[in-house]
Parts: sequence; structure tokens; C-alpha cells
Amino acid sequence: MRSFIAASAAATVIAALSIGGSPARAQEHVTIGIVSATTGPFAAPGKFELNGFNLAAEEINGHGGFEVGGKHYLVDLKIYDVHASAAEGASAMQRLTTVDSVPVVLGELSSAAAAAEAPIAQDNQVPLILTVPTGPELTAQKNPYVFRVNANSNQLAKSLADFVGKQGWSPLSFIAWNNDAGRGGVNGMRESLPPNIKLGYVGYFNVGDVDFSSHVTNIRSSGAKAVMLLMDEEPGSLAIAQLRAADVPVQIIGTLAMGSDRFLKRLDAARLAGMVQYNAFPPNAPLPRIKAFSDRYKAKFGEEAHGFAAQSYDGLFVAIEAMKQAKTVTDGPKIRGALAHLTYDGVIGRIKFDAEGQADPPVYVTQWCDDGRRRILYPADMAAGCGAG
Amino acid sequence: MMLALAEQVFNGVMLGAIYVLVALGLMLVYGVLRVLNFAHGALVMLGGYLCQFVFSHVIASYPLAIAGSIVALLPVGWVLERGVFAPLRDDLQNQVIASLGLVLVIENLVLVVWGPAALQFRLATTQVLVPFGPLRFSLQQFLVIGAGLACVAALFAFLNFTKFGTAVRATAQHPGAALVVGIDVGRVHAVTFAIGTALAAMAGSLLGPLFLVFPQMGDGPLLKGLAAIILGGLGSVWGAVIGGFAIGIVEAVSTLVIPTDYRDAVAFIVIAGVLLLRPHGLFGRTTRYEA
Amino acid sequence: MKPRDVVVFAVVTMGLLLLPAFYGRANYLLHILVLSGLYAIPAIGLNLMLGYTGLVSLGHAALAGIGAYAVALLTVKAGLNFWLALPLAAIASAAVGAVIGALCLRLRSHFFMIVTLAFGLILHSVMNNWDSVTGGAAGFAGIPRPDPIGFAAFRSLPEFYRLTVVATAAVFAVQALLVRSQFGRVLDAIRQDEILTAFKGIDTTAYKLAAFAIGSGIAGLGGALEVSYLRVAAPSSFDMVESINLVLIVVVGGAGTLLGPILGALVFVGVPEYLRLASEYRLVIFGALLVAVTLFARRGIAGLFAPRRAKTA
Amino acid sequence: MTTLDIREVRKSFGGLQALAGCTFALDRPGIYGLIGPNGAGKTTLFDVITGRQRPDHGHVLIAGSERVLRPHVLAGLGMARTFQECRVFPELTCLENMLFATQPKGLGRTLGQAFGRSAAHRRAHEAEARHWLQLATLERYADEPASILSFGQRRLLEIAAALVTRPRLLLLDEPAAGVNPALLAVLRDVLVAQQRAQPAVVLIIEHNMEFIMDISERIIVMHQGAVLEQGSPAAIQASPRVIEAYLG
Repeated sequence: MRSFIAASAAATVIAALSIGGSPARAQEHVTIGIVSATTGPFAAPGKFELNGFNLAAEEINGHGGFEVGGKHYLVDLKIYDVHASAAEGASAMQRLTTVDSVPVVLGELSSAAAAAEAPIAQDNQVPLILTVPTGPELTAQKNPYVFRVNANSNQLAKSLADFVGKQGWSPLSFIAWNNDAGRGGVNGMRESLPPNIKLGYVGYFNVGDVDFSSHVTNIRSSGAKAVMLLMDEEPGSLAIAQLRAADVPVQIIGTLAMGSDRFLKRLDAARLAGMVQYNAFPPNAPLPRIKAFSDRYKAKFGEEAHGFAAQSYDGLFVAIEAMKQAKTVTDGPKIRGALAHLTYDGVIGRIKFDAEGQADPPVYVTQWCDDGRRRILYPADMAAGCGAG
Repeated sequence: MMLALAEQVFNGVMLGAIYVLVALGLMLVYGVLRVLNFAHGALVMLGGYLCQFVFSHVIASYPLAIAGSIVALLPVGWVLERGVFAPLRDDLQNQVIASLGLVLVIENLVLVVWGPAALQFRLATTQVLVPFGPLRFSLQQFLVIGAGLACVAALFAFLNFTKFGTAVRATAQHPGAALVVGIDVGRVHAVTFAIGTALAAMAGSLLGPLFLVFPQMGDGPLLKGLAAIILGGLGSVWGAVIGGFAIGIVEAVSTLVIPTDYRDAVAFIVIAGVLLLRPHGLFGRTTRYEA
Repeated sequence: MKPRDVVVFAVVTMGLLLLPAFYGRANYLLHILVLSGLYAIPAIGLNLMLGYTGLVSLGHAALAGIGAYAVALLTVKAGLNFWLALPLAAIASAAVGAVIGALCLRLRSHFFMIVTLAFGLILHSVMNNWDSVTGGAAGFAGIPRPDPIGFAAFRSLPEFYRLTVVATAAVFAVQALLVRSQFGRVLDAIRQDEILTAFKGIDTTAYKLAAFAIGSGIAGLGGALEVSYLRVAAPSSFDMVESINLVLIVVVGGAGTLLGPILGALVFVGVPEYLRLASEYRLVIFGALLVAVTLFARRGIAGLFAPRRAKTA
Repeated sequence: MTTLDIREVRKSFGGLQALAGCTFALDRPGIYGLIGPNGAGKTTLFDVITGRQRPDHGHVLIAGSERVLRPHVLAGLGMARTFQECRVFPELTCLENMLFATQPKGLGRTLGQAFGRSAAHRRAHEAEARHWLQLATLERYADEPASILSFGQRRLLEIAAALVTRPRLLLLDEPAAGVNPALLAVLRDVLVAQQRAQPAVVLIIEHNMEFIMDISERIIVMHQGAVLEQGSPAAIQASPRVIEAYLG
């Protein structure tokens, strides 16, 4: 069950960090605020998000921190658990921007919580850089202090609809989380599907539901050509298992949570073969920036890199970059100004915020080969064979 | 359409079996202790984790793993009854609060011990598929139904054909009188609660392999299990069984005609409707003035 | 109402209003107090039902949600002044509460609980699913802080804090007046023995309905203020878990006591803050605390100070 | 207008007929005893009068009025009752229990008062309430919660609280059950005093023959769901039909 109010500091993580890579010579520290989830239903995706932040912080500190105005600063992360709750998000944001007086706050998983944090960021003039939530509204509030590194559900939908249209997978049905991510995804697709694709059965389920049998049955009898699974890794593995068990002849389309080796471990090559999924970054793409990140991630966490981690990893570097350019580690408005204009080439691609603070990173579509490896199908200019996805 | 309907009814039966399994423990505890134990779902979840732990770390035999999980939870049940629910007897409000507090304790302890990621629990019985017309169900699902019915039968036999069972029914019907005829009501309550906990462990052990083992795995079934026993009229084994299947079928069939994001709402509209027509559930007796 | 109580009440309220002046920029403290107030208001509404009338509703947060979305729609979509929208929101909640009450009130104890839970779930589904009107699961963003009245503005945290103090104090006063009147004595009698109360010549159904409607109206007021403070209405703020939280707040604070809901809200907001550094053990400790309260402080925290007369029979 | 008028009331549960055309009327104030062997239908009759059960056939008129009566309406017509299991408000003091029914009852009125000045109903009836408490030998518990009383004392409080409302019709369901002889004497005095102070129709179901014969001026004997015999206690005790009914 979700908790009541306020957020919890993951003291352990902070400890781990300060041990991290702080060299012998005395140095200034700058504390960056992180809002995420370490308990409750969102703890699992929260872990990937935090992995990204921790890895970034460790690398920065490993290289002796970053320099602003001739001073070297080490990064400390203040991580608060907000369980995807608006009230707790507000509490955490309020505390980070006043008590902890951090220069910038990153992260979040839930659009609703982010929507409660954004106005506080503006009140207290502390930039809020979102790295996972996809609700399009978040960057449509004319709030100059809100930035988003990851693609929102409309951007994802645009690329995906384009891809699905090219494949001619019609009718297209859905099984989606009945939360901001799932509903946002369905609505986004509904708006951007090309005319040649008809919208089929839409099955929503609550976070925590595990039985998809009635959706599977309805998808079969609706004669859907493809089914899009808008959910996280764990329900995703169940949905695929149940679709395959029922032997429904549909093309499965997944989310970035379903294009990883850890997902392969949850199922097997046979059941995944042919499935496609969008991804913020394909961990094995033949690009140095992606390779380098994937290797470092694997080395530290013993598993393949996750999209949320990549987005969050870039998010922290973007924040640092902005502080460098603004020549301050305290002045929110200056950092905000720097963010608005900076261009940063991260592991997920080029990050440049538009007038509303929304970046437009590339969206990839990868596909499972029969042997349990993945290939890149989209964007066309990035297409690469099995093992590259 | 007819075919689709039939298929959804089957899906509903499978789903209902899960609710029944969870409802049985709830019902037993309510019937005897008059406690709506909101922590039952958390106990189901704990049972799932324990079964998975025994299976993957102690002995790779599913039946023994289930037994292990049950044996491990029995004392937990005893302690909870003696330590928490016995002192709160006849205090409906505080019993509910206490059980909600226990949910927090159990779910978050599990989170600390096992972490947030869902555990997988692969069994042969989940891989074997049994064709059923156009549908296919895994052996595990039939195992759930079988176990559910077995529990019903066992419970029924226990309550009706054993000396202790008679004491339990006597206590359920009239604690005062039971006391008079020399029944150790305290012991009956503790044992009953322990049995309820065992049923939770059983349910968790069966659901874990069917789906996943994760901290919130008990929440949904708890809600539907509660609805099932209330729909069934509280404190009747058959009420719980029929209530559970009814909810499962309504849920599954509703997806044919009603937008699926209102699926839970539909189930609860039905429950509300039934209770408004029959204020004491499908099988509860009605009297006008009891407070 | 004893004059002494009135004086204490006035002094405490004034003190709280002056707090920001003393605490320069301890914004965070103010925020915590605001949140406590915003939880205390619906909790007071629930206390009238649960604490005094014995109606344990598991759908109270959803009724707060009605007020919340009402104020969101009226201010943002209809462009109404907040101070016009606020009473309308409370009325909307009271009306919905009255309808639900009319349906549920013939049910007793657990049956009543589960049906209120059902209605809460249904209302939450509507808030979460009706994207075009409520903004769906991502929430209804961009809700304004209250419009200024003359010189009084409510935009900044200290300003909204003062508003919350006044609102909470007002609702508390209403509760006190109701509870200490014959109306309140009748509700208390219904909780003790509804049948006897009826044979004493009282239309118990009418009274329970009134309690339900008033409690819901107060909840709506709280919900409206909450979303105006957070500037977003999220369905998750009005789901079953939040309904249960409100019950916990009332019972832990002390059901059937005037101060209970406020103490409960302070504990609920404050204790997790205090336990912040216990990280993931925080909720474990909090849960254990709840169990302890039920075992060692049956009448809640307020009950520790002012134990009610022995409850037997 | 007859206080309590029962005409040809029939009521059966499944096959078993609890009331088979029961008829009698009570008009003159006084204490009436309703007796009969187990299963005679006394309790069902009480349930019909108090609106808990609807008769299958026949009429129950209270103060000339016959509707499906809800408890508070019955009270409005001047009916007061006590319960077999004895009901008082456990958390109210004895005095509060006595005064409860004398306070304003209308929702609109009490709600209005909550925000206005509450009128002083209390003092108006307090003297009378204390008087009855004294008769019931409970005056020293006036400000104690009812929950501390013994069962017998609670029974007395229940009856006294019913009297404060000056009912026209008072139904007592086994008032003597579980009450010790000393308190039984008190109970008797209370009822007698009530008849003197504010005459009313008092109908008592009772198994304690000694008590009922002693206190009632008229006895109604029920048998197999109908009235078997009516008359003075002496006449009833002499009636062979009654004796046969009890033995058979």
C-alpha cells in the first residue's frame, strides 16, 4: 500500500555516494535534489531511475567533481521517496527547495506528482528536470522552471504511430495500465495514428493486476493485427506469457521496459521472437556513447542498461552542464536560463529544450530476433542487425 | 458473441477461483472472530514469498514448499490473534485500524527483505497448457480451482464433523453460550485465526507461480475477497464461494460491453446493488432491528 | 460552550496566524502545517460521521474529490471566482454525499463500510477515466490559488498558510457547535443505541443522513482547498488508500473527540517527516505505531488526555 | 379514541401461525398483564404493536392511528416501551438518560439551535427526572454513566426514562426478568406511583406470575395466538381453561 504523506530520504544511497569517489583533497559539495520512488508500486521503475542518477554522480565525483568559477564541486544526491503521490511530491519539493536549498531537482516517475512539484519549482525558482514522466500536459503549463529530458507520450506516439503505419498493422489494439503512462500512451496513439490504421480493442488494467485473460480473449475475437502493451516490465512479462499461451496471432508492441536482457530472463527467446518495442536508447547500438554507457552500467549494476537509467543519467549531466554555463551552483534563475539554451549530447541523443522546456530525443524501435538478441528497425537511418538493439 | 460470452465466463470462473481462495480465510476469521482482517491480503503475499523462498533456496519440491509456507505462517497467525486481535475483541473500529497497520508493517518489511522487483516462480504446472475450447488454461489454474474446492470441503468437514469444529461453530453463533458450556473461546479464536492464516499462505503459494510474487500481490485479491464474503452475506462458506465466482464472472463478462477502465467499478456497482436490495448479502438473514 | 474553551481556541488560532512572522522563512514547517490542515478538514467531516454517529465510511476521500474537481472545473473551465466556486464545491460534495448516504444508510457496520468503499471506488474511477473533463490519471493541472479579497492575497505559502489556519479553525468551530448541541447529542445517542434512540421519538434516518451530508460537505471544502494549494487535482489523492488514511487519521487522533482529527492529521503528516531518516523502515515503524495506538490508546491520542466515560454494555 | 386497539391480527412465519386472530382493546388507563405459555404469541404481538412485524391480516390501531409505523412516529403518538434485553444509553449519565427524550427532536430545530442559543429545556424537566430517579432509588447515580449500573438498576432506569415522557401507552417486555426481589419491589412502587401521577395504559409481558398477578388490575391470557381469557387476576387464577392451557 502507498504511504500517507511526505517522502523518505534513502539515507543508504546517500551514504553509498559520499563514500563513492570523493578524493583526499578537501572540496566543496553541491547537493542535487532527486524525487523518485523507493517504496510502493513504483519502487521497481524507481530503482532504474536512481541507478542512472547514482552512476552519473559517481562518475562526476570520480573525476574530481566539476568546476565552476575555479572551484571544484562534488555532487551529493538528496533522494526523496514520493510514491507517485501529489501531496508527497509537494512535500519533497518544498523541503528540497527550502530546507535543503538545492539548486536543481531531477527525476520523478508520476505525471500527477510532477504536476504538484512544478509550481513549487517556479515559486522557489529552482529548476525541475523531469527524466521519466510522460504526461504531455507537464510541459504545457507555461512554467519556465520545468524541463523534460525524456520524450513525452505524444512524442513517443508520433514516432511509434509512424512506424506502425509503415507496417500497416491494423486494427491496433491495446492493453494499458490505467494510470498516466498507460492512458497517456493510448490517447497519444489515438491522436497520431495514420488513417490506414484502425483503433481496435482497448483493455485497461490497474497497477497490480496480473490476470489479462479477458483482454487476451477480447483481442483474439476482435481480430486485432497488433497489440500494444503500455505497461512496465513485470505486467508486460505476464501479458506476453498469456498472449503466447493463448496462441493469439498478433504482433506484440512493447515499451522501453521490454527491450532488455533482464526482460529476456523473465520470458524466453521463443516467446519474444518478432516482438517490437520502442526504446529511449538501445543498449547495444553501434554508437560509442551508447556502448560506453552500457558497459559502465553493466559493470556497476551487473545487468543491461535501462532506458529510465539512461534518461536520468543524462538528466544529471544536463543539470551540471547548466551550472557550469551559468557559473553558479546556487542561483536558480541563472541555472534555469542556462538550461533554456544549452545543447547537450547525452547517451540518449541530443538534448535541447524547446520553448516549453521539452527535449526531443530520438525514439528507437527495436525487435527481438529468434535467438534472443535484438535489432534496430527505426529510425531507418539507425537500422542495424541482430545484436545491435 | 455467444462464443465470446462463454469464453469470458470461463475466464471469470478462473479469476473467481482466486477470489474464493482468498475469501475463505477472510470468511472463517470473520465468521468466528467477527474481524474483517484487512491484513489477510498481506498474509497472502507473505505466504507467496515464503513459498518461493523455500522452493528456490531450501527444497525444490512445490508441495513441500507450500507446506513450508503454511507451517511458517501458522505461528504468525497465532501471535497476531493473541497479541493484537484478542485484546481488541468487539472493537470493530480499532480492529480495522490494527489490521491496516499490520498491512503497512508486513508489506514494507517484505520490501526491505526482498526488494521491490517482482520475483518469478517457474513451475512445470504453469508451463503445461490445457486446451479448453478455443481457450487454454495452465495446469496451475486448475490447481487453484482444485485447491480452492479442496479447502472448501476440508473447512466444511472440519466445522461439521470434528469436535473442535463444533466448538468453533458454537463460538461463532454465540460466544457467551460457548463460554458457559465450557469452550475455551480464546483458544478457539487463536486456532481459527491461525487456520485463516494458513489458508492465506495456501492462497499465496498457489497465486505466486500463476503470476508473480510482489509486495502488492495481495491487495487486489483482498479487495475482491472482501467483496465476495460481503456479497455472500458474511460468515457462510457457500456465500463466500458463490460471491467469489460471481465477482470473477461479472468482471470478465463486463469487458465485453463496458469500457475496461470501469471494470472494478462494475464489480462494485453490482455489489452495491445487491446489498441495497438485500442489506445482508445474498445469503445473510435479514432482521429489522439489530444494531 | 464554556467561555474558557472559547478563549483557548481564540488564543491558539491567533498564535498559529502569527507563526510565519516569528519563523522567518521556515517555509517547510508552514507547508507541513498546511498539509496537516488540509487533511484535518475532511477528517473533521469524517469524525462527525464515524466518531459521533458511528458511520464508518471507507469512501470519504472520494467525496473530498468531488469538491476538488468541482472547484477545478468551476475556476479553470468556467472561469468562476474561487470564492464563488468554493461554496459550490462544498454543496456538490454534500449533495453527492446525501445521495450515497440515502442509499447506504439502511446497511449496518461491515455492509455499510463495503458499500461506501464501493461508491468511493466508483467515483475514483470516474475521476481517473474521464480524461476530457477531469484530465484523467495525469491529473487536472493548472488550478489557481484562491483569488485575492481586497488586500488579502492567498498566493504565497505564508498567505495560504493563514487561509488554512482560518479554514481549519472555522470547520473546527462548526464541529464543536454541532457536537455540543442537542443535534450532536442525538448523533451520539444513535452511535450508542440506534433502536433505543428511534423509540425515544427521533427520526434516526434523517439525522444519519444529515450527518453524512454535512460530513461530505466539509470533506468537499477540504478537497477544494487541497487542490487549490497543490495546484493540481490528481485522482490518486482521492482513492481508496486516501479514504482509509482519513479513517486512520480520525481513529488514531481520537474518534468522537473534538481535537481528534487535528491531532491525527498532525501525527500523520508529522511522524513520517520525523521518521524520514529511518528510510525504508519508516512505514514499518509507522504501521507498528498504528497497531500500538489501537492497543494502548483505544480512544486515540485525544483520548489519552480526555478519556470518555467507560464504554460497555 | 382507543389507546390500543387490536383487531383480528393474524401473523404466521412459514407454516407456523404465531397470531391467529388476536383481538382486544385497551382504553382505560391501568396496568394490564399479558401472559400465556411459551409460543402463545406474546412476543409476536409485541413486535406487531411496535412495528417490527407487519400483520398478515387484521388491524393494530394506536391512538386511533394505523399506518406502517416507524418507531419515532409511534413515540410521537405517545407510545413508550422497554426492551427484553434492557436498553439504556451506556455512555450517558442516568440523568441524561432520563432527560434525553424530553429534549427537542426535530432535525431542523436541533440543527438551528446548534448555531443559535440553545433553549433551556433541560431545567424544565430536570426536577421531574430527579423525582423519578429518587423513586427508582437511583438518585445517587444521577451523574454516573449508566454503564456502571447493575442489570436490575439499568432496568429501573429504562422504565423511569420511559415515564418522563408521560406516555399514553407504555409497553414493558418482561420487566421483572433478572431483577432481584428488592429492586422488584422498587419497580412495583415506581409503576404504582406512575399510575397515580400520570395514568396511562401499561401493558406488561411477564412470566413472573407472582409479580404480574400482584401488580396488574387486569390480565390478558394468550394461547395459540389468540386471547384465551381476560379478567381480574383472581378470576384468571381460578379459570380452568387457563390452568389447562398452562398444563397442556
